[in-house]
Amino acid sequence: MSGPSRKLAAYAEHPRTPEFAELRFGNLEPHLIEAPDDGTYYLNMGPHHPSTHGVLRLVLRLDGEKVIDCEPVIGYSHRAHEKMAERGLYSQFLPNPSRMDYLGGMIYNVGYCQAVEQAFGISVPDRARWIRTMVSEFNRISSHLLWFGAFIMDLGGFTPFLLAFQDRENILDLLDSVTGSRLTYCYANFGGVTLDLPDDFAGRAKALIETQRTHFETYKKLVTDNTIFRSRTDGIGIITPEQVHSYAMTGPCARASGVDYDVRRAEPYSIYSELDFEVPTRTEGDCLARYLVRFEEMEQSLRIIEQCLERMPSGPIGPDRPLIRVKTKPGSYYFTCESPRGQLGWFLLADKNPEPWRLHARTPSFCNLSAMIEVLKGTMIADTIAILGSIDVVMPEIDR
Amino acid sequence: MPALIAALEGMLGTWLTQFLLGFTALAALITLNAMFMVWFERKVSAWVQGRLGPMEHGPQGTLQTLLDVIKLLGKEPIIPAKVDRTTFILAPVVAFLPALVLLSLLPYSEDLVFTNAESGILLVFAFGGVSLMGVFMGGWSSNNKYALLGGVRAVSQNIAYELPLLLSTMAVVLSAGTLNISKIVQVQTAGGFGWFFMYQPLALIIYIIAATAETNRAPFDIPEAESELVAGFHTEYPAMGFAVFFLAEYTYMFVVCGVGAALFLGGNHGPWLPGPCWFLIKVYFLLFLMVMFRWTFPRLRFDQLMDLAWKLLIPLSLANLMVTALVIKLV
Amino acid sequence: MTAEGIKSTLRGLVIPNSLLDGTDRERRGFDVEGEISPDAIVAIAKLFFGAGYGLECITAVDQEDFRELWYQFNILTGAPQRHLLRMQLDQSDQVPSISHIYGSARWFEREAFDMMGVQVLGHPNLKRLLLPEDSDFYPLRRDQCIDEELRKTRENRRTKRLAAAEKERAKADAETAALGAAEGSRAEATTTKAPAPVEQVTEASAPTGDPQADAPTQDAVPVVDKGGHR
Amino acid sequence: MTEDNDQQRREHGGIVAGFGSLLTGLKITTGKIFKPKVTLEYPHQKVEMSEAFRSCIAFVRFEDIDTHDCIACDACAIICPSDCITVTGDRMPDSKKKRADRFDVDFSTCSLCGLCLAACPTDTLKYSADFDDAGYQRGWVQDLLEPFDDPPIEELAKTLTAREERKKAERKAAREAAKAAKAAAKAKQEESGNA
Repeated sequence: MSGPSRKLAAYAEHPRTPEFAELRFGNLEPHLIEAPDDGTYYLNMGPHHPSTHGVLRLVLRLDGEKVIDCEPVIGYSHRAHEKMAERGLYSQFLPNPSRMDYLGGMIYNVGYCQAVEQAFGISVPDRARWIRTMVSEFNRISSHLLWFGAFIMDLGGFTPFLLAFQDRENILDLLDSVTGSRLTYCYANFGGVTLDLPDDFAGRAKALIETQRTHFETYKKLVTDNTIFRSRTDGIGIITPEQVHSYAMTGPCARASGVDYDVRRAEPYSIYSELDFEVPTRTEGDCLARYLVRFEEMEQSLRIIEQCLERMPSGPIGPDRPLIRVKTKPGSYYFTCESPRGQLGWFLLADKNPEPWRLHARTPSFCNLSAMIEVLKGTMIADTIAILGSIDVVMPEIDR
Repeated sequence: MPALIAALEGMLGTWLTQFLLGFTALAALITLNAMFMVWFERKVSAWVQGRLGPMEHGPQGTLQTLLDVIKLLGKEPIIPAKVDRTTFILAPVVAFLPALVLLSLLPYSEDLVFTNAESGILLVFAFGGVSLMGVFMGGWSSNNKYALLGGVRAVSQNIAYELPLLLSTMAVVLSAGTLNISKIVQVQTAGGFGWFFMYQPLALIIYIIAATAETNRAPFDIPEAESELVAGFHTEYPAMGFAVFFLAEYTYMFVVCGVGAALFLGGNHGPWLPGPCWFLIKVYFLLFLMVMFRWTFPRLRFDQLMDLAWKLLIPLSLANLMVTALVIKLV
Repeated sequence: MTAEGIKSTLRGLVIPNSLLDGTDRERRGFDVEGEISPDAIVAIAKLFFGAGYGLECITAVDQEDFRELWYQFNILTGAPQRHLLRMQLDQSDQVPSISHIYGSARWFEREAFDMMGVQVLGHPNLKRLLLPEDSDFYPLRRDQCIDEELRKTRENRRTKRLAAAEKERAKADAETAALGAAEGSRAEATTTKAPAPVEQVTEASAPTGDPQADAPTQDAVPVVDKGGHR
Repeated sequence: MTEDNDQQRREHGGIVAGFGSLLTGLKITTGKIFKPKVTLEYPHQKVEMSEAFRSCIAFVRFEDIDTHDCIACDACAIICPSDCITVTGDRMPDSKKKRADRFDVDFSTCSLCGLCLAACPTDTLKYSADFDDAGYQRGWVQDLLEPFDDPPIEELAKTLTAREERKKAERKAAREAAKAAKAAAKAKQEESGNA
């Protein structure tokens, strides 16, 4: 027997230990581990799969094409961010938040800074707060745009994906000229922001908003009105307000189910209380509702940016020297802000040491994904993909 | 060239020479068409999406496909451990071989028809059905759940869409009074009688939809839906197995568009240019439409696909057929 | 149920005299805080679930001598009412599950088990969530994964040398500032080097004039105080 | 909002409307074919990076003499969250100042957070603009001092001391000028006040 085939034979004869089933199915719910004998079968969707948005593994129990049971298996991109926070200064954690959620990196970065500032009473100049809000909203649009493209791609439409990417690229160019980075920002620091806006920023931003509005019109015609898209999303994956309540879902997923909650309005942080914007909500709770809510949210973000551009105050953008060591005050603090996917919470337990004693991030996708199990049962494989896409999970944010 | 052919005839006899020449021409057509289509599809998709597409090799990247073919040839043909070996290897061949027969049935011009069969249309559909076996064999033998799902989906989808496809062509056949494709083209070119799409617009629309579904093209690419089933029935096929499936897909696209062009768009009929040119222009126009469908629409769900066939297309095409029959009877 | 009603019911469930109106909500982010024992959590979860509150987050905290679970409940409609309930666990690290009440608790509790080794009783599937199924450690415990020696050396280096660098920096700054001032455009210099605006804002308010603001954490979080003596 | 939604849904109920929506989509995509393209052919054409762009860190050069001002204080190495900087240095002859003789950055772990820039007391670090830096292996370590062709340390120390003294003198002159200007302004003010 030649080399490779002997190896194969050895593989086939490999003794299966009693733990094999346990190992194979890992952290699954017990009822999923039992081998089905009723004609149903398991399908391991992921962790390497084109539409699991990173490394999510869905173990589906299928009857033909119907999903009977489902269990998400997560943790493939766990990097122990919370532990990292404990071993360094508050400022040394600055590069990490934007790596948790790489699509809403700016909002995570700004959110962490605001959490520390709120806790230890660091004041932020006006201009820095306006800049932070503006770049956060740009980041929200870019995140939603990528979601929009990926969602349509999950449904099989390829062109909107790349069109959305072009728009996103324009926004990234703009953010690049402000922050110096394109994806994982480390822009805000304690007490302000690191760089001021470039001179030509306002003009470029206004032009971008104009083109973005026309592009939204195109997307409406190309995607929103498309009858195939409608039939794939209308009435699919309905999340009830009760589920939202039970699973602490937040963000567009909750708002599409009629739960009118947005941190920016419920607990206005930074300058959001001075801004005029609407929180779009819908009552259907299906994929289409989530789609429409996000779409409207992008338009609202454009409105916020316009107001920021108009009312941008002048003045310093932060302390002359970046604050590297902050004066800590022992206590437990919670700061929450609205990430593109929902309520992002920073739970901070500080002692007098310069490192956080415990830093816990309450990430929105974590809760949103845990609600998936209930929604997926009884749908078809294609719907599974559509629902997963419409919930808009970012796996590194869940795994942390 | 004629001298060469004469010499060959002297050596091998007329039949064998004709067979060899036809075979070579069709094989060349298959390869060139596939290579052109791959390039064309990449280019069109790129243009639609604001990209440039392949640009590196040759003007506008025209040689890209050639290099891709060379790359595919150089790859190691892996056969996974637990597949059904014989079926696994046979599947792409079964999927591909009928394509040769199908191509020989198309009327490229009035006198350039490789096989002028009296029941041409029926033969097209009969051999088209064989290729489905290849797809199913590939899905079944791969020993992979995605592939199996893809294969199963392919079978039910093809059976569902065979019906509207046949019924819509039957309306044309009734109007023309013959099953011979060349004769249907001749009916359209005969003085004063326009192309059939003027009389049968509904049949043409149904034909295009059903043909897109029949060739497993988006938005009906359920058997290989890459966002659901990774790559569907050819998930496990590397290198040449994959290339042959690809070749088969593009050849079938050419065939269904060729039949469509012959039946509805007057085949080789057209001013100024020679017949084969007009035929190719019409075929590639239809192919362009199919490419545009792929890059515009999202995919249907499996049950919606079935609904579309059984609840909409089949009743519509039946109604169309009955109306056609009635009109022909009355006129 | 109104916020007041919840509070009065809650008063009977928490450890006596531990319920506080969140001091300094602007900074701390909590409206009501309290301490509870593990026995009370199911009743409390039922109370909050009935009142339309959501379980926002469960944070497991290791205080070295013992572990704690911090439950956060918040209402999503109307004005936010964030309740923080701290629960000290005994040496067995056992706590009853509330996953039959709140769906979100399923993963929160699994995470607490995964990261901190909290044994949640009655959880339908208490297995590793983020870590591989065969891992044998609880990474967020304080004695895990931190090389104490390395930490100390780092801290030493940090306190001494960063301070030195900062001092040097301040000196250089002062020099550049003097140079900038000298180079003429004094108006420009004042705009760039102006102190932070006077107007204090909610997100970063440090009401320095208010002596209450700096003190309350000590009263509100006795646990942390304990940590301070470590 | 709900009414509007219901209306939208009704509109898309019929077959004809659905077919129309598909045609609209086709029209848009076909139109896109003739629109200008946005991609660049990367290795042949290069993108201009913005001024703020952050690539891997590099040394700031003096304007007058071609060297840097790293005093090997180790602040960057301490603050670096990824521990990717190693600096060694020695005291220069006849000077209290230290001088870096090695500055290694492991770019494979650098997260471009900018804390080293913030910590540097002499403002010697900056971001470079080379966006297409790529390594072919893990642990891609680069010595930032490599591009500097520094003279022997004694000579360098002299140049640096001379530079320092020149700067000091400049600063002093500037301070005096400022004082004079201030006094003049004050005098002027008093004058105007008197007037």
